[in-house]
Amino acid sequence: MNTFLAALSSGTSRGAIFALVALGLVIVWRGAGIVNFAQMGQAMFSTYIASTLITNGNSYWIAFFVALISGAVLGALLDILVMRPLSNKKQSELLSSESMRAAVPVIASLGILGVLQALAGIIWAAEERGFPAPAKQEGFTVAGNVLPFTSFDLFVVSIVTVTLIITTLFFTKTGIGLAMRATALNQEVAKLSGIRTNRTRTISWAISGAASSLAGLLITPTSNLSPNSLDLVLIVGFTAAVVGGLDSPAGAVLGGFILGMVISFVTFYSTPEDVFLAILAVLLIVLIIRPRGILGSKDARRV
Amino acid sequence: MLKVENLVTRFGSVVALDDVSMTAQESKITTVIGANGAGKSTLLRTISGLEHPAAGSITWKGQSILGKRPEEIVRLGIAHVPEGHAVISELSVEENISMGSLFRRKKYKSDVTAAMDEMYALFPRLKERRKQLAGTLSGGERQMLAISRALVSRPQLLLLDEPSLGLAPLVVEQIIDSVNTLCRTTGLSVLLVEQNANTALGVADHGVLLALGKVVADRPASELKADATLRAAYLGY
Amino acid sequence: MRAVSNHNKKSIARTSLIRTLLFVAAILLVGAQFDAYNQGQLAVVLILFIGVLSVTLLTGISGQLSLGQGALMAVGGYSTALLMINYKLSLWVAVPLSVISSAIAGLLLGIAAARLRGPYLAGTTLVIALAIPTIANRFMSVFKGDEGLPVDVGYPPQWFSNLFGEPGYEQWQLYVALPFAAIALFFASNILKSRTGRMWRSIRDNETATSLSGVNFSRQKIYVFVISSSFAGLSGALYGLRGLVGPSVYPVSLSLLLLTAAVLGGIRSITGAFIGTVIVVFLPDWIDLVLVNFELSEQVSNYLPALISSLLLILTVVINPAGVAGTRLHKHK
Amino acid sequence: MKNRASLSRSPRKSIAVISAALVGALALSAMPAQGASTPGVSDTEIVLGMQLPQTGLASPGYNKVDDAMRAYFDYVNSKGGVNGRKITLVAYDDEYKAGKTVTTASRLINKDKVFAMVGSVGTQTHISVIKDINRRGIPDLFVLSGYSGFYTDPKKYPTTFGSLGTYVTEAKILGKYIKENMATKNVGILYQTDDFGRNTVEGLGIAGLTFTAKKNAASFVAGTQGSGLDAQMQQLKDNNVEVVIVGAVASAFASAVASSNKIGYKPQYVVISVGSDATTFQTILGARGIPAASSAGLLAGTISASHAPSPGEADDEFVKAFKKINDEFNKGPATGKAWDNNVLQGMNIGYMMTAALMGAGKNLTRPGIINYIKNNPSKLSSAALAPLGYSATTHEAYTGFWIGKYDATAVLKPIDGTRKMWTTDSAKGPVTELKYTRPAIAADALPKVG
Repeated sequence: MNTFLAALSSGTSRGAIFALVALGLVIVWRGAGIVNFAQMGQAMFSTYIASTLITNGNSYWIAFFVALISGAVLGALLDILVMRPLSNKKQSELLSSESMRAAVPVIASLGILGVLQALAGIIWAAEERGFPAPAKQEGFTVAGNVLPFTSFDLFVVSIVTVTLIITTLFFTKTGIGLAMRATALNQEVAKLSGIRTNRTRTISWAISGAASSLAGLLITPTSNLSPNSLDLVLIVGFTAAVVGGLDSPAGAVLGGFILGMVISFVTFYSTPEDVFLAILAVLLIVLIIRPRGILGSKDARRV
Repeated sequence: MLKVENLVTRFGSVVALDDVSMTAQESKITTVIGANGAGKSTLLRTISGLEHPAAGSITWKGQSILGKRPEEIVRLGIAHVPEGHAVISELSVEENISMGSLFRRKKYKSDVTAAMDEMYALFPRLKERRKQLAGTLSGGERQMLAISRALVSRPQLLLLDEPSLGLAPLVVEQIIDSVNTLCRTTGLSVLLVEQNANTALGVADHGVLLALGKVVADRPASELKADATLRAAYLGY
Repeated sequence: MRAVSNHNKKSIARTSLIRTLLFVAAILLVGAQFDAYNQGQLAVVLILFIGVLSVTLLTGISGQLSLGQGALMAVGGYSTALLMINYKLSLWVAVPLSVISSAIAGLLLGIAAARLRGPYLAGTTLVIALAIPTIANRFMSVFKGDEGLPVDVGYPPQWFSNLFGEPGYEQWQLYVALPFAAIALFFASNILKSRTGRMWRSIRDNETATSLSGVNFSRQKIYVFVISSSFAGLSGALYGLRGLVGPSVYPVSLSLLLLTAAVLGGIRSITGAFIGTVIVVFLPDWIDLVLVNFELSEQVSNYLPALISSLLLILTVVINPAGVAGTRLHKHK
Repeated sequence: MKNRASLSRSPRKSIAVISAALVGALALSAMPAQGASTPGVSDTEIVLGMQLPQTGLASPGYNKVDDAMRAYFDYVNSKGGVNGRKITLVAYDDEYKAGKTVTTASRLINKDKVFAMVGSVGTQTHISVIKDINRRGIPDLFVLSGYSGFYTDPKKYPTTFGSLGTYVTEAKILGKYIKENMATKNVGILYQTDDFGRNTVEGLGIAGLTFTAKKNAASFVAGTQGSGLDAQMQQLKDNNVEVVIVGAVASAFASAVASSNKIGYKPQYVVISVGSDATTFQTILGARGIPAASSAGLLAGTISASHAPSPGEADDEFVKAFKKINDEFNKGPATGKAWDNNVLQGMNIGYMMTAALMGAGKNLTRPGIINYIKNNPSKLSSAALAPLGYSATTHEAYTGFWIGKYDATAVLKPIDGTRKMWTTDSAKGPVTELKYTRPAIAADALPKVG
């Protein structure tokens, strides 16, 4: 019973973070039609910034907000410096085909990931670091029994829930949210409606950058920070996004929790070596049975 | 009002517009007719900034709009309804319409609501389906929606590309009528591209006949309509 | 009609053969000028060139982006190592057999991947690249976990030494890799010029049109995967023969290295594949040549090759997407 | 028709010509074997090579070893070097990827023309090059890996010598201690599923401690400890394990303690020396917001073993001397030169290597130094509290360990107050007490070989 509870609780707090990562991927996918493989590289980078601030004596919360802002700025910069010039290159021969138009930004994002990791290595990485949590990492005690659910886990789950609600409202209730959805769905019509699509795309990148920085800040206290430490998180987050539906924010959340539970229960009840194979199995099953993801819309652009 | 001079647009080695000059007059319906592939749509797409011309000039109210991005050109008062009921099917009817007014929301908040209401008055069927996804509408409704999306930005010039495509004659008539009424009552200028020359020339004040990217005739609509030889040579009926 | 196409086939084969022989001659001549270290590096170039060709065929020619070529290399490597260790086969037998096993792996992957496109395919293959090496730990008794299976090219047979003199260890690696690279080059340039190559290009350029024109789209896609996997498997087998077949030999970064090489050189051309491979293999050495003049800490110099190759990757995609060999290609068209 | 025939003939001819040229080129390209002088040794310099992970997931901690070694060599050089020759250490980053290790090894051998390899870090990576290095007769000295496969068959790898005890030996010694002192307790294990973890399980098995997966044995894939070990620690807690043996690296031990702390689980930890580095432990927990005093508290009471003094033993004469040299000569980054067990290991290897170079004499050759090391392990003393175990049957370094317990200041102290050394082999041999008096360090901190 204890094991079951532990698995459930670990799956919940992990799942919340994977949901956030998946959400970041979904936002850029919807906003710019790109799967951003550099996303957790950006998160790693802004978490290092936070870590440096804390080491230099600043409070956790200052570091927290600076990291979110720098995540957003970094995201916007990457769009302006790399992705926008790339999308203006559509005339070139390499990008002339539909399939390559989808593939080339992925390649570019892998390049960005490499640059960010190398830079982080040059600037910060002599040692693997830890990262503090803003809440106690000791389990709640109920009837003398220590539950494997800590104040920090509670913090993670609530802050992720709030973020998800805000994001949903932003997309459905605000004009800029509508502009972003329109840009994602049909650029030409969006442009003809007077929407400055370059700008909305940059905003997508910024929001996604902030969301993934939040994920980085929330996941590093239970792991360690190094230039490559978030690589796995990205892969799990990607799987979560695909499982839920790459164009559906609600799907991202669902996918995140499914992956959190799968990983948690496999680790608790089977051997940890099976985790990657389990991730692969979940991904393949979903892609074969329902390629657009559980909540993905029917004509999701599967390019 | 809108003046196009010596416009050349190329797609690779294919010349789609070859030295095209024409004007759209204020508060008038100007129609561009021609066979399939004559360059009619390209003309509209070049005006609205979706295609980049290789040469020539486009002047709007005395100012060059050449090289401006489509989203800026809309802001100057030229709204484009591209071919094929261009709406976003994953968004609701309401969202599609309000999309066209997003850029005006800050400055003209009350006018945006008024404009939306006007659209529902113009096409009452859209009001009934406000919450539905655009993808669930019929072809005619989608065309109405596309036009509403363009009109809600309060343009002075409406570029309308083949509104009749794939629609039943009755629906076409209704749509063309609405546009015609709008032009006559509000002073909206319209540049109407049509393959169906009869319908177009029926409402238009002026007609431009394109063939293989070149202007072959530029006359009052009634004259064009009467010229049987031209019609036989370029439109095949 | 048939006679003409047969004739075409023959002349394509002949051009490819000449190209291949010139390639072999050039490698031998250049290799002779090199010291042992650079001969070893040249061997790595030949080995990875085969892997990069697998990317060129899959991504450049048929438009499918895979980040899991490293996993297919691992299939080739493990097959070779198991055949050599458990069945005492010579590498000249084991390597061709492992090409078959990677083709089978490619068939399975292709069946699963045939309905995936773009980022979906990229992400799925990335998960595969991560998951496959963990099998080595899952089935310890066969794959020997993290320690892996040590194999190498051994020493040349006596007749070879008698004829050509005793080659150094790195030189022998080069000689072993060369015939395989030559065969791969011959096949790749044949495929590209043939009807199959044109069909694959049309898959890339317009999926709908291709499926309308009666080409069995899914089957062709799977076929591309099988061919590409065979190349990757061959490359992986030879890569493992440098000393060890194990999870740390085929990390996820290896897949990314192949992709980087293919893009830098020019993802649509065989020449580009070779140029790109030369760049990624020799880049650290070139950087060192420059760095000798500066006092840089290890922390900086260790990350510089990764930084520069990633920057080159971004710049290539943004500024010159056709890669180094691209200019030539543009003229061609 | 005629035309076509001639078209097809000309390529055929050129193919023949090129093929003939190829055979010629092949013959040309074969080079004669290298000259006979000893590579890497000149009148003024000895070049040594090393490979280790300096970047990537496996690098933390180990990336300090080369700087420490180099610092010691620089110190030796400042005193005039060995027989008038300065020692140069060339270290390359292999990122802990075996494919890269092959390249860096070839570079060290062919480009930098190193005399010997020294202190190379890693098991999987070293497996990929050990055969080639031995085949070339290059000394492969003081390898920083406890993998017994490298050392227990000197006929297979005659030039390879270790600088650690094997994981099996250490596990046997700790296993015996647990058997004798915690017989009534429920003993379990947390290990990483690689050679290190498995050798640990093997050694404990010889000592009579066996484990059942999903009951009292929990494992994780090496390198994934970063994402927490909640599941593993929960499992051990649920099975009422009172003593947790940790066969994992230091960052994993830190993760395990953090995870246990979360669920209020406070078992007795017994940690293989690789995993019990106090500095790494405190750095990682410290950055997670656990202050040094609290993390020392979490570490306190943990049992571990060592063949050397603990880096925290400030009054040990070797620790004192090495620390001083490190402060003065280490050119690594600030965090890289911070004194810890990795730096101590690096210094110690530098010290032993210097001794071996001195002992091999003025006429330095590869077979010469290998013979010297093989025949004079007793002359290669160092900070270690056990003698080198090199013999005709094994090239493992230390077969002796002492068992200690961390005190409240994060220093490993002998468990019963007095230090007792235990020794055994990597096979089924018994664990016996070892009497060894470590030769003192000279005033100039240089090794003396008589």
